[in-house]
Amino acid sequence: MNPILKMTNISKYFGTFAANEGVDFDVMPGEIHALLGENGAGKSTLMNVLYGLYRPDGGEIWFDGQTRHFTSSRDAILSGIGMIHQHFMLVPVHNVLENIIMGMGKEKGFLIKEDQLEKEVLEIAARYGMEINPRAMVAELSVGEQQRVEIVKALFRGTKLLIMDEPTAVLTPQETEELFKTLRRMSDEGMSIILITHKLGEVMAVSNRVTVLRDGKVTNTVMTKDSSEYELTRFMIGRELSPACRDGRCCADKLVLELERVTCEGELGNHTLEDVSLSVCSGEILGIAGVDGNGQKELAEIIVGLRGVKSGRIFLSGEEIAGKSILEIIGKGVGYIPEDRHKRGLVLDFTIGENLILKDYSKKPFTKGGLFDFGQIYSHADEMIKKYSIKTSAAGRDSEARKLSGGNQQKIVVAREVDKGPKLLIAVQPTRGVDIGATEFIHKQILKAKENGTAVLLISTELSEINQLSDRIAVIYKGQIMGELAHEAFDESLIGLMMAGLTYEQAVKAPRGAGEAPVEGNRFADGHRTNQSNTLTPDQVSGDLPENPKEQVSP
Amino acid sequence: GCAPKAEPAAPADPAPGGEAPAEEAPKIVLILPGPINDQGWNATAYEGLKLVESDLGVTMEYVESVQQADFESTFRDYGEKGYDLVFAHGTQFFDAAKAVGPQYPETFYMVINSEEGVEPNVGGIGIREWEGGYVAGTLAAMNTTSKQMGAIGSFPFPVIEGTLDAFEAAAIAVDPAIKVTKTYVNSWDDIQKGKETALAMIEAGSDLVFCSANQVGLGSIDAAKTKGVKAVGYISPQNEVAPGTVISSVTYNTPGLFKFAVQDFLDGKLTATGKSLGWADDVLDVQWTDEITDEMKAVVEQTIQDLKDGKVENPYVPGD
Amino acid sequence: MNDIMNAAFFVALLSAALRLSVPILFAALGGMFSERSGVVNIGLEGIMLTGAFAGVVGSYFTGSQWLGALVAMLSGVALAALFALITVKIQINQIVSGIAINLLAVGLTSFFFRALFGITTTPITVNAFAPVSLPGLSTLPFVGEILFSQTALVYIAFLLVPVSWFILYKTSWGLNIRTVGEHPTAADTVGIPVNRVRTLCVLASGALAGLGGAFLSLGQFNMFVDNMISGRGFIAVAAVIFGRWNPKGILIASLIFGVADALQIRLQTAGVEIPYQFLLMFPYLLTVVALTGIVGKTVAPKALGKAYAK
Amino acid sequence: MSALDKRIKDVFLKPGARRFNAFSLLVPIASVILALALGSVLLLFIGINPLEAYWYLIFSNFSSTYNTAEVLVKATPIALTGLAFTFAFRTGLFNIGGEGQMFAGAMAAVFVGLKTGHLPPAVTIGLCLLAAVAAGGIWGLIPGVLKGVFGSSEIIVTIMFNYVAVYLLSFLVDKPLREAAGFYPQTDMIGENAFLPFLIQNTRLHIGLIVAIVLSVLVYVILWKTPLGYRLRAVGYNPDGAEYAGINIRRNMILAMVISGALAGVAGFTEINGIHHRLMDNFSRNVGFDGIAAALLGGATPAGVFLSSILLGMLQTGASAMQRGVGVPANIVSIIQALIIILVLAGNMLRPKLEMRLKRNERNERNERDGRKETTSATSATSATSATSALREGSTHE
Ligand SMILES: Nc1ncnc2c1ncn2[C@@H]1O[C@H](COP(=O)(O)OP(=O)(O)OP(=O)(O)O)[C@@H](O)[C@H]1O
Ligand SMILES: Nc1ncnc2c1ncn2[C@@H]1O[C@H](COP(=O)(O)OP(=O)(O)OP(=O)(O)O)[C@@H](O)[C@H]1O
Ligand SMILES: [Mg+2]
Ligand SMILES: [Mg+2]
Repeated sequence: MNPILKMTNISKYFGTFAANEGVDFDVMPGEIHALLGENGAGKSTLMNVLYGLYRPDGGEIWFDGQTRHFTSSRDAILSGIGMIHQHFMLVPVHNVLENIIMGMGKEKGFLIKEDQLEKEVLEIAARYGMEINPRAMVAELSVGEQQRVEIVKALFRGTKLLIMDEPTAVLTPQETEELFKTLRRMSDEGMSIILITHKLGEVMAVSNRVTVLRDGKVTNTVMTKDSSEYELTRFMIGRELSPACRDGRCCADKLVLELERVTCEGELGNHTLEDVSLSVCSGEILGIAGVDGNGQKELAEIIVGLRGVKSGRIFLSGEEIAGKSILEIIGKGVGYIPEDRHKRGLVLDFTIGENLILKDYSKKPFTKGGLFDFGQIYSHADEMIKKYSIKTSAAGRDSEARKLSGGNQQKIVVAREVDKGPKLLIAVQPTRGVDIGATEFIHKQILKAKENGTAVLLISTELSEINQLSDRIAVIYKGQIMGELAHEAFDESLIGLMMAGLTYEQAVKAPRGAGEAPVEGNRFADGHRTNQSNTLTPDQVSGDLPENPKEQVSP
Repeated sequence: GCAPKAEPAAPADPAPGGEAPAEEAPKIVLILPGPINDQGWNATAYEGLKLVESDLGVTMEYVESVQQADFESTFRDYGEKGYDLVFAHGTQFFDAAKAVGPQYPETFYMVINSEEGVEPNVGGIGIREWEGGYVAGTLAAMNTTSKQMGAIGSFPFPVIEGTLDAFEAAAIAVDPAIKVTKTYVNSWDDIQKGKETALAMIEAGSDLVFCSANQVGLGSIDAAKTKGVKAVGYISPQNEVAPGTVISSVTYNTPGLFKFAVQDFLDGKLTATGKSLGWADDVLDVQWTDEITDEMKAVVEQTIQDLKDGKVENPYVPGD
Repeated sequence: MNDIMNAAFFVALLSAALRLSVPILFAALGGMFSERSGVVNIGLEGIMLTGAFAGVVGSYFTGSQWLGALVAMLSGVALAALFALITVKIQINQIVSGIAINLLAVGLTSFFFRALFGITTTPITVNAFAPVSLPGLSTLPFVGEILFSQTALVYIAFLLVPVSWFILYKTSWGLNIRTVGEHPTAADTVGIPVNRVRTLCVLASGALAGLGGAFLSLGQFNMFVDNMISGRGFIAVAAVIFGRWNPKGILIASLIFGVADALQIRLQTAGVEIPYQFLLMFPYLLTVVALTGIVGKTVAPKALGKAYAK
Repeated sequence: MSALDKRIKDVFLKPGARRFNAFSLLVPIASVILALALGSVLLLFIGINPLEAYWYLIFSNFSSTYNTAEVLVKATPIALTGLAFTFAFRTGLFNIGGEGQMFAGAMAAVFVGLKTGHLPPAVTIGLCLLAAVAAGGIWGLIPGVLKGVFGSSEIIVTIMFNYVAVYLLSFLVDKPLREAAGFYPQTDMIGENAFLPFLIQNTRLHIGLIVAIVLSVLVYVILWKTPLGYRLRAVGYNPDGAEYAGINIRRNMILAMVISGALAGVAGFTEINGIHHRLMDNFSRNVGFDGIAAALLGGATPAGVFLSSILLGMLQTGASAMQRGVGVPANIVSIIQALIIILVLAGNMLRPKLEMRLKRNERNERNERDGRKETTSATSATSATSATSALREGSTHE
């Protein structure tokens, strides 16, 4: 069989920096080809070249029978290449249909024939087993739904090769599995897919072949079935990983954080957190597992003071902190690695040095007599860059955070929040979109903080991350804590059921197959009214659940 | 055609400072607050410049669109360069002239329309605009049937207010039943506002409009034309703008003002006082059309004669 | 005062408001296309001035007001092309570019007026648009006089409202424009030529603002005078915002501003003692109020004012 | 690669940093020359010798102390409104309202000057300055509050507030503050004690210039050397990030607008107390917009703003001299000014592209020469460093 895509000797420079250099890459029809590499290895750049967004400084692209010189994405689209970007390219104020048909005036006519187009869109979605509502506003869709819109958008353009840049970074495990099902279906129909991801498990699960990029160059291309996570890691980072792992010892000591029946209201007056009680001791990591959007962000934000509580009390080392200002809470030694580093954690236009003092800029030693002491600021920055191996551009501490790769941006946040040895560290999705090397590094920092006596609240949708680091695990669902278990009792399918809305007591009694529940969980994540019974059959699990299961169980 | 007039070339009292040969042409400049092609105030000054050139054989320079903040520095510049006579086209220049004048005693600063002067070298010369308004009012009063007329001014400045007041007083002198609506459009050039204002007046019953506000007047004439009523042209000859609508124009002979002043300068008769000229000095004129009967003409001519003879009192009371 | 508050007064008032709103409406519709694609066009004032001037020149040399209007549009397009070049292609700050364009327009119109016609004390008059009474409709009580005995340009202006709406919301061009203004990167990834769409929208704004200027010089008058736009271009910018970037809203905004202006004139001729300055502030204050979202959420195109560079 | 070589390269490639090299001067100068060349087409069209005209435009500014002082007189308010724009710009806000804020400052200064002009100079001048600062601040506060509370675009609100200020000023000089004589729409003169002292005899150059210089330095220090500036910039760049760090977004956004407005208000003060000594209807028009041009021409740095205000001041006084000297019509002057603004800014925008092209050519040449050896070795060097850093990573944290 001939490849559908052949890229040979591709080079792309930014200034004098080689983001891609001499890259050879090909894809077979019907193949799911994974593209691996550390942050900044040049994966997105290569794909942008293929998609006509960047013009290569050298090399050739051969696609679907002929040599191509794409000068714009339009050229790429017209010849059958589709791309789903890491950050979705959807217009929030347009409806789904408009987002799908935009830019297709030439093909679909000057006048927008809504009804007919809607029918076409629904047909395509149905063919690949996706559900979408063409009239919904994109702003109102969940991330998973938005991704479906992106896929339909690509399919609608007659895509033969679909590029997906880190499609799973923002998806829940359930949504991920749904996506993979769709991808397999597409590949069965003969479509080719290029998949960029940092998660080796996904690569092993779904791809046929893997290409690994490093520093802008291809290190290896292998058949997935002939390789292993271990080998791919070596190709990627040139060494073995020593995954950070809690040493099994819990040095839990004094109570640091305590939430007492905290309830919190969203913009619409709904309860985003309800009656949450939990506690974390110094030297302990409490992992909060849960499907994204179940109140994790709110939980973190009420503790650090970014959001007010409606009722309930929050204690830090015995002192009530609910209602205190963010500044006061920071002052009490609370570190916070936020979910979205671009939005919250960094000021992208500030330099690394400036970002590193984001929470201490007005304190000694950085400020003296109302003026900055730049000597101190610089030496602090240099120290952190060294200590946390932050890879900067030539400008060093003076390079803007915007210009760093995602993993290195995250390292700035981690350095800032962890280095001071906070009393409490709240880490939300600390490794989202971060490569495996950096992930390992960040995990180690979190564990080190714990060993130094920090109480850590780790909030993540990645069960593997929770499992790897936590001493105790609590599961959150619709703003409620469904139950808590010790690390020793970690059981992925049990937690999966709890993530889907069962209390611990219900979940242990529910029959389950390993690894299956979290996947299916998505379907009942919405929750349905149910009959009241303590033992749930599989049918009931997938279809009917108590709306508020917690109340069903007498304590 | 300036060749025949040779005599003004040798002024009786040469420019102060003796050393300059008497034959040398005087250096005169005209400073304008706006563009020379504004079809109004500044354009008439430009015509004055040309009149002085053709009738007196004296060339004048000009600068246009000089901003308020630059008045002083402009005066100073010409003082430094040893100009003999500096015209400033508008009373707004007076303060600057007062400040700069004493420093350049060899230059005479003549502020158009200023009613005062400062010894020894700041003078004023102007048209008694109210006299123009008065004649326009007489003319207008004989051409209204609805006994209601509209008078539009640019800004409520004393000069403009005086003009409109005189227009009203003259009209009432002709027929006490006449009512005049007075409005200020607060612009010299918003022609659409002039039109809409006049339309509003006409719709409220006026059948003749009069406007003293440069280009804005064109708007009011257009309104009169649209509505089929009459207008009196003002400041510049406007009969041709809308024949049949403009029944006659009362015009300023601003150019004459400059000729008058330059002649005084050549004769060495310039004084540091404010001087105002009227019908008696030939700086106001009427441009007739066929719409005006001989009887009407006679009445107007009589009014002009009364003004010349000083028989009419300026009706304007400042500050009311 | 009571005697003026009658039906005739209102007919006259509304008819004046209509006339006063037309130049704003033209320019604001143009501004809407430009802003919807992401380009703030503060240069509308200067483009209108150019249109007013070019319209008169066109009519003067061809003897036809229609060709005059065409020349006005073309000149608006020409100035807008310069604006597009510096804002879309070279990507100079849009606000400053607009200010420069206005400065340029004042100079150029005045320069060429003098070069063509010399310095005059009486205006150069040309053929202009005359009111067209729509048969049947113009005799209707009230509305007949207000709505159906206007010049052709007035009808065109109001016809442009539904036409613009249709283009914006029912055609692929419109979808492209809206996409480019909201999320240029997304537009780029689906192959919409972002900067070409923006350039075309700016050119359209030039054509419409030029026509708005011609409405003043040829629709309301038959001559050009310096600075005859007198700030209406800026009011148009305000109308785009107050009208929330959509044709219907802009129609309403233009009419409100027209009524405010007409009312101000009439109150003054009626001798009502409100300082006129406060009435003149009205459209601007109204726009500020609109921006607070107190009277409904105003959402500007997301990418408004931001140049798009790959 | 030698160490020096590397240093030069670092400086040259430093992203985002404003490099000072041949281009930094060459491009603006070329832009001005191009603007003048375009203008000369018009000049030739009406039969004026461009060289003679431009001689006036440039050299008249230095022909006398008075003229040179005039340049600074013009530059002073432009520098202040330019600083106002810069301050807001650096905090992520686009304050187009310098004009209105300056008017507000002028209104307050004249009011206070009228009432307190009889007091000792230090007192009355101080009060005028204070009033102008307060009024300008308030004129910036309102858009700031609207931005902070409702998220209204400060660009549009400040533009609208320019008009409101113009009409308010027009009302003030028309009615309540009209001169006693009742003649013109202007106020009376403020008391002589409130006049700003002159710096040079027989010129109009007043101590407002010193005020502007001091404020330039202050703005620089506040923005880049103090925690306050840090807060303001953080809010400007990323409000969410700032909030996360405990910085109050609203308060700082509003503060930035107030300070910006106050700076523009000072321009009103220097114009009233230093130059006009009274308020009139078309008072110092366009100074606010010139300030924006100065700020952008000067790369939104205080020193740059100051220099470009002097350039704009020269342009303005030179333009009048050009008109007086060779009779260049005023309309050509505005055309040339517009062209200079457009071309200098365009030059600035195109500069990186020019440099990039130059660099690319350099690299291509080098590659051809060295048969791509250099780039290859460079990249292997990078991978070597990443390998060592990986090792370090491993050893430190194991
Ligand atoms: N527009 C640009 N200008 C300059 N450098 C860039 C640009 N885009 C990317 N780079 C640099 O090129 C390198 C490769 O970036 P790229 O986005 O391709 O990495 P990636 O492999 O997709 O990383 P990630 O895993 O974080 O998504 C990075 O070092 C990045 O900083
Ligand atoms: N102008 C630029 N100069 C240098 N690097 C740039 C520039 N623009 C983008 N980059 C870098 O290019 C890379 C590609 O960006 P991308 O959107 O893929 O984010 P990312 O690095 O994958 O981060 P994340 O996963 O957090 O979104 C990033 O590393 C980004 O920092
Ligand atoms: Mg990437
Ligand atoms: Mg990434």
